[in-house]
Amino acid sequence: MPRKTRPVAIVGVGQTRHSSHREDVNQPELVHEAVRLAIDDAGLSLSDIDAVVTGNMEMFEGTHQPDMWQVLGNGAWGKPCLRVSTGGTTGSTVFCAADQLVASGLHDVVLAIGFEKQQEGHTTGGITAMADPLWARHLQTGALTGMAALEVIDEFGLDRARRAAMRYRVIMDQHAAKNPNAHRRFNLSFDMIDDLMQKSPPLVGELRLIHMCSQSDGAGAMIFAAGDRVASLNRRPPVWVQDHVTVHREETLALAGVATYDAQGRLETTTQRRAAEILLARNNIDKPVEEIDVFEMYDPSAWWGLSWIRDFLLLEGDEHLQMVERGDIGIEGRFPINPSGGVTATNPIGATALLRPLEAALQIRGDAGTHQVPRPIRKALASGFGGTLWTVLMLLSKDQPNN
Amino acid sequence: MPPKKLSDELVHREHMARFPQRWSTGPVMGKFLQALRDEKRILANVCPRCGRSQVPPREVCAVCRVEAMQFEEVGPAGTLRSFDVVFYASPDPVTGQSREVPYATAYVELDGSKGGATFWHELHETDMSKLRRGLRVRAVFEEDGKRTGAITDIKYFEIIEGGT
Amino acid sequence: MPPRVAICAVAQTKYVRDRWQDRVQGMCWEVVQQVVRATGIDLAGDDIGAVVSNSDDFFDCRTISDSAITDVVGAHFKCEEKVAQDGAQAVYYGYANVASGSSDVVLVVGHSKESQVGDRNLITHAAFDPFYTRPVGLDYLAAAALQAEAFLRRFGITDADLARLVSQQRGKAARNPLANERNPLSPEAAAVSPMLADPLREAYVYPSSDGAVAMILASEDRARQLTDKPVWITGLGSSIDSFFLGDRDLSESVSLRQAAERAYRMANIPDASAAFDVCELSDPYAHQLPLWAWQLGLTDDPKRWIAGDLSRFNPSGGSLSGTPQVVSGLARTAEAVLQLRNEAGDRQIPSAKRALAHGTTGPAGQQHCVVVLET
Amino acid sequence: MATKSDAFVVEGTFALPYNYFAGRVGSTWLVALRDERKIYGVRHPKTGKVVVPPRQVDERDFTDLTGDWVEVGPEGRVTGFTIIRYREPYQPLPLPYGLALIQLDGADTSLAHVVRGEDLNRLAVGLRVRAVFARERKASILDISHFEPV
Repeated sequence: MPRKTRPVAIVGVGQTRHSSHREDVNQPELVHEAVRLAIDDAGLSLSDIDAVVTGNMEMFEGTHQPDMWQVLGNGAWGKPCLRVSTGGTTGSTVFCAADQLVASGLHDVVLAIGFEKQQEGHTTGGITAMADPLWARHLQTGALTGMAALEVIDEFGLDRARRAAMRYRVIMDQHAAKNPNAHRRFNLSFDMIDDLMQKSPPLVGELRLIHMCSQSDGAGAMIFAAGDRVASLNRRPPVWVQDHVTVHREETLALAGVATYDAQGRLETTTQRRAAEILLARNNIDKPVEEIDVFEMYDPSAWWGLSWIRDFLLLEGDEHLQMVERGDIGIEGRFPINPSGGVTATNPIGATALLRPLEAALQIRGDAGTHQVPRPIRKALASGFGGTLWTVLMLLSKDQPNN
Repeated sequence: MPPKKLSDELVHREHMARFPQRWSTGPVMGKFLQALRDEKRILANVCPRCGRSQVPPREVCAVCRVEAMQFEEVGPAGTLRSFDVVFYASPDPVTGQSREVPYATAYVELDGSKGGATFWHELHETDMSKLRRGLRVRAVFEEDGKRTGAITDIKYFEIIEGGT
Repeated sequence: MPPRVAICAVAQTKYVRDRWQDRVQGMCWEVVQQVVRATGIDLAGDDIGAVVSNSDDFFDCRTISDSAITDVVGAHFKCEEKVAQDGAQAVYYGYANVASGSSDVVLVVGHSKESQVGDRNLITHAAFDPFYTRPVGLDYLAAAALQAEAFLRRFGITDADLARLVSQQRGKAARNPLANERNPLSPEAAAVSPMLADPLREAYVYPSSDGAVAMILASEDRARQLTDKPVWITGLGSSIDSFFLGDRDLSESVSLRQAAERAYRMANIPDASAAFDVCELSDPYAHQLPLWAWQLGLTDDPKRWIAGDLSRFNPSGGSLSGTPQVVSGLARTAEAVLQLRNEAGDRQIPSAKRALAHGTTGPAGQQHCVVVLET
Repeated sequence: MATKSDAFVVEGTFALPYNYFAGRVGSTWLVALRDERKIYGVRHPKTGKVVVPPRQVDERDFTDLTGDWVEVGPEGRVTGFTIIRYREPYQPLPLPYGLALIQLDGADTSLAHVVRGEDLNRLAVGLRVRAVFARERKASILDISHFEPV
């Protein structure tokens, strides 16, 4: 079992409607919308918040130490306010930090915030700036890569790979259509797959525009409370933070698709698979597909989403492709993935990895509305992605874990 | 009269952020870049514990967490392990200006490197029908007198025709 | 009860104006190696539960600045999380990570190279909002000058008072081999150094600085295995004030008072004035040492305080002697730990048992973090 | 073997394009500077406090502040100041110039802005100053080109 000094529950969530353009608000005003919704959702007032954790990627908006300006809207005035930032994983790191601030006994009620206003900068240029200036900055194109596609194609053949990726994308879009907060909703259907494979503009290699995540303006907020405070805050059922695992890796992206070896000479794995191995073993989950009810995955592209099903669920061979081909990952399927529509639909980057556990919490509460999975949800998995192929994997539960 | 309602006109301001930079190479990257400039050689550093190569060389072996200060020459030829052909134009943070497309990048396992790590560089071929993993490629250096001790002292990698 | 958390080892690079011969990776690796050696932990094994890094994308001019250092902090296929504020906040979060039960051992590593951009005002200018405060030319230096004017005016502190203070602090830095600016400076010379923004002269502002800091935090059981001189984190407090300078009374700091009150409550300190054997405060601008000391409850009369015995305040020379803004609170914490371990060399305060370390982020000390440390 | 002597420094640039949005509240204020040459504050409905620059909510109690705009200034009183003597590319005036916190008549908080005048030595707390509007205005805070002593 994961160790924890005291249990922590999610008692409130809020998010903006996500959009390609929010010229009507500045950065603190955008954040404020999500914060206000989360506090209202928890049935709390601002004075009940003991501390704030916030995060974004400042090069997207070009604001140094943005937590300073954010005070105008984020509710942190007069409170401890921690800012963590780890690239795409930022929202998940915010989640982990808020959980630990509560579990440590330092604070009883912590507000966690992720936001991004992609419209204010250039998303791909901002990501490219992560590359080392001496040997990689001139080469990188943000998070756009066709390498994940190349992997799937080489393993399963061009036609099956392309169809599976597009099928994955259509399922995500069908989910997004059910989510009023989702940014991109195209009303795609399976009969459009052939057309999309031909006509969607290519970005990088086999990665086409339709496969790639959106660039959104949006914010998300979650409120974490100590277990012994939950009884007095029971406006909505609590969702328990059962566990989380963070796995980063070194700065080169060049390992993608290429075998390297660890110090013991073992074939190296992916951060997705490593995080899943640790988290699932620690929580005695042998068969994730059967024991976990829903998965909100940070899927930056349809190709990555497709591949990572195998890693996160510790599958082998083509089981992940079969899951997509059979429709298992649909909202009414055997193992729903991203009933919210996921990241290909909605991607305010500093919020994205927080929106995953936020949506998972809504599913456990039964509060996801039109994109609620139509069966009881007791355990939910959520993931964050960022940096040089980094992973944060989070496990949420309807039942209080006995750690 | 004070405004009774909020503005319908939404003000915006465009801005090019620009910061001068002084990037240190450090001894390890410095040695690598100088070897490109002065000798047209590609140096990897080698982990004293696991024997893995890293190219470009970095201060430590990420896996073994030990300093890796020994070097050996790798390349200039190698095997294409993965590649990207980029059609989407985006700003280069080195200039702020948009890049010209298409361009291609390659992950090359350089001859002589150990442990499977690949070297990332530009690839002089954007016709995807000509690209597949396993192709033999080689580094093409900038001519004498034009090399500055930068990664771009290798102009690009090109496919070795008839290579296997 | 949460587990007690100790700092088991600290390491700092020498702070310099231009560490041109190393990448940030080289600086980090230098300090990581030192704390690994001091504690005997296995960087490649499972000893370290999490790395809390501390750096800033703007100062590094690199999106995800921590992705540059994953390898040198030993985080390849491990947990690493970056605190993107002053380094004292990284101590705060490192404490939470251990006290929450998540990790037995946390490695904290901060780095910043202000020489990379050359002119750090270009960076701090970007912290101001694009419509109200950037166009009028604000940066952290200008904000500090507005604060200095308000504080000096309130207490009748003079340019000569500040010059004497700066000279005295420079004398302390001369005894600290890690300090950036160590050359002696007479009060007379300080008082004629060029005026940058009244009342702040060049000598009253910290020099551009490069450096890295590392420390090992551990739960009580592990701490006893890793060191025979654990330094316990007994108090933590943090708070943030308003953003617009005109919303604040710059002659004081409500957020520092709040942070201090929280830290003192946690550490059971009813009266701070005589509670600490040594205090390390983040004072990148000279007037901030008396201002912070006052708001921390270390004195109720900052003008008289300046003229008194300041030996236990910033014996390292403080941030004014040159620690990078981003890691300043981490550096102050490291110095306080060295004092409590009786390892501070020529700058040692005899038999120090309890120390205060402080960090600040933002324009004119908008945000503060206070750390209480005990043997 | 790499040694310190292998290290060198590469000069370069970091540059990225941005496009900032003032939002509806900020735009209201900026458009009034441009079109009316008037400075507004927003009044807190419970405390009556008038703040400048405007903002959507009170940061301490989340009360909406966008409903009651009141004209402030164009004169006011210096509540704090410095004289800028170091050069940066983003500064709005030639050196030296005053940077002041100015409590505009009718406002309860101060606005940071630049002060220009023949004699910067006159700059002091309590000095009465007045906003000077730019001839060419672009919905920017620099539509007030500067403040000058009354």
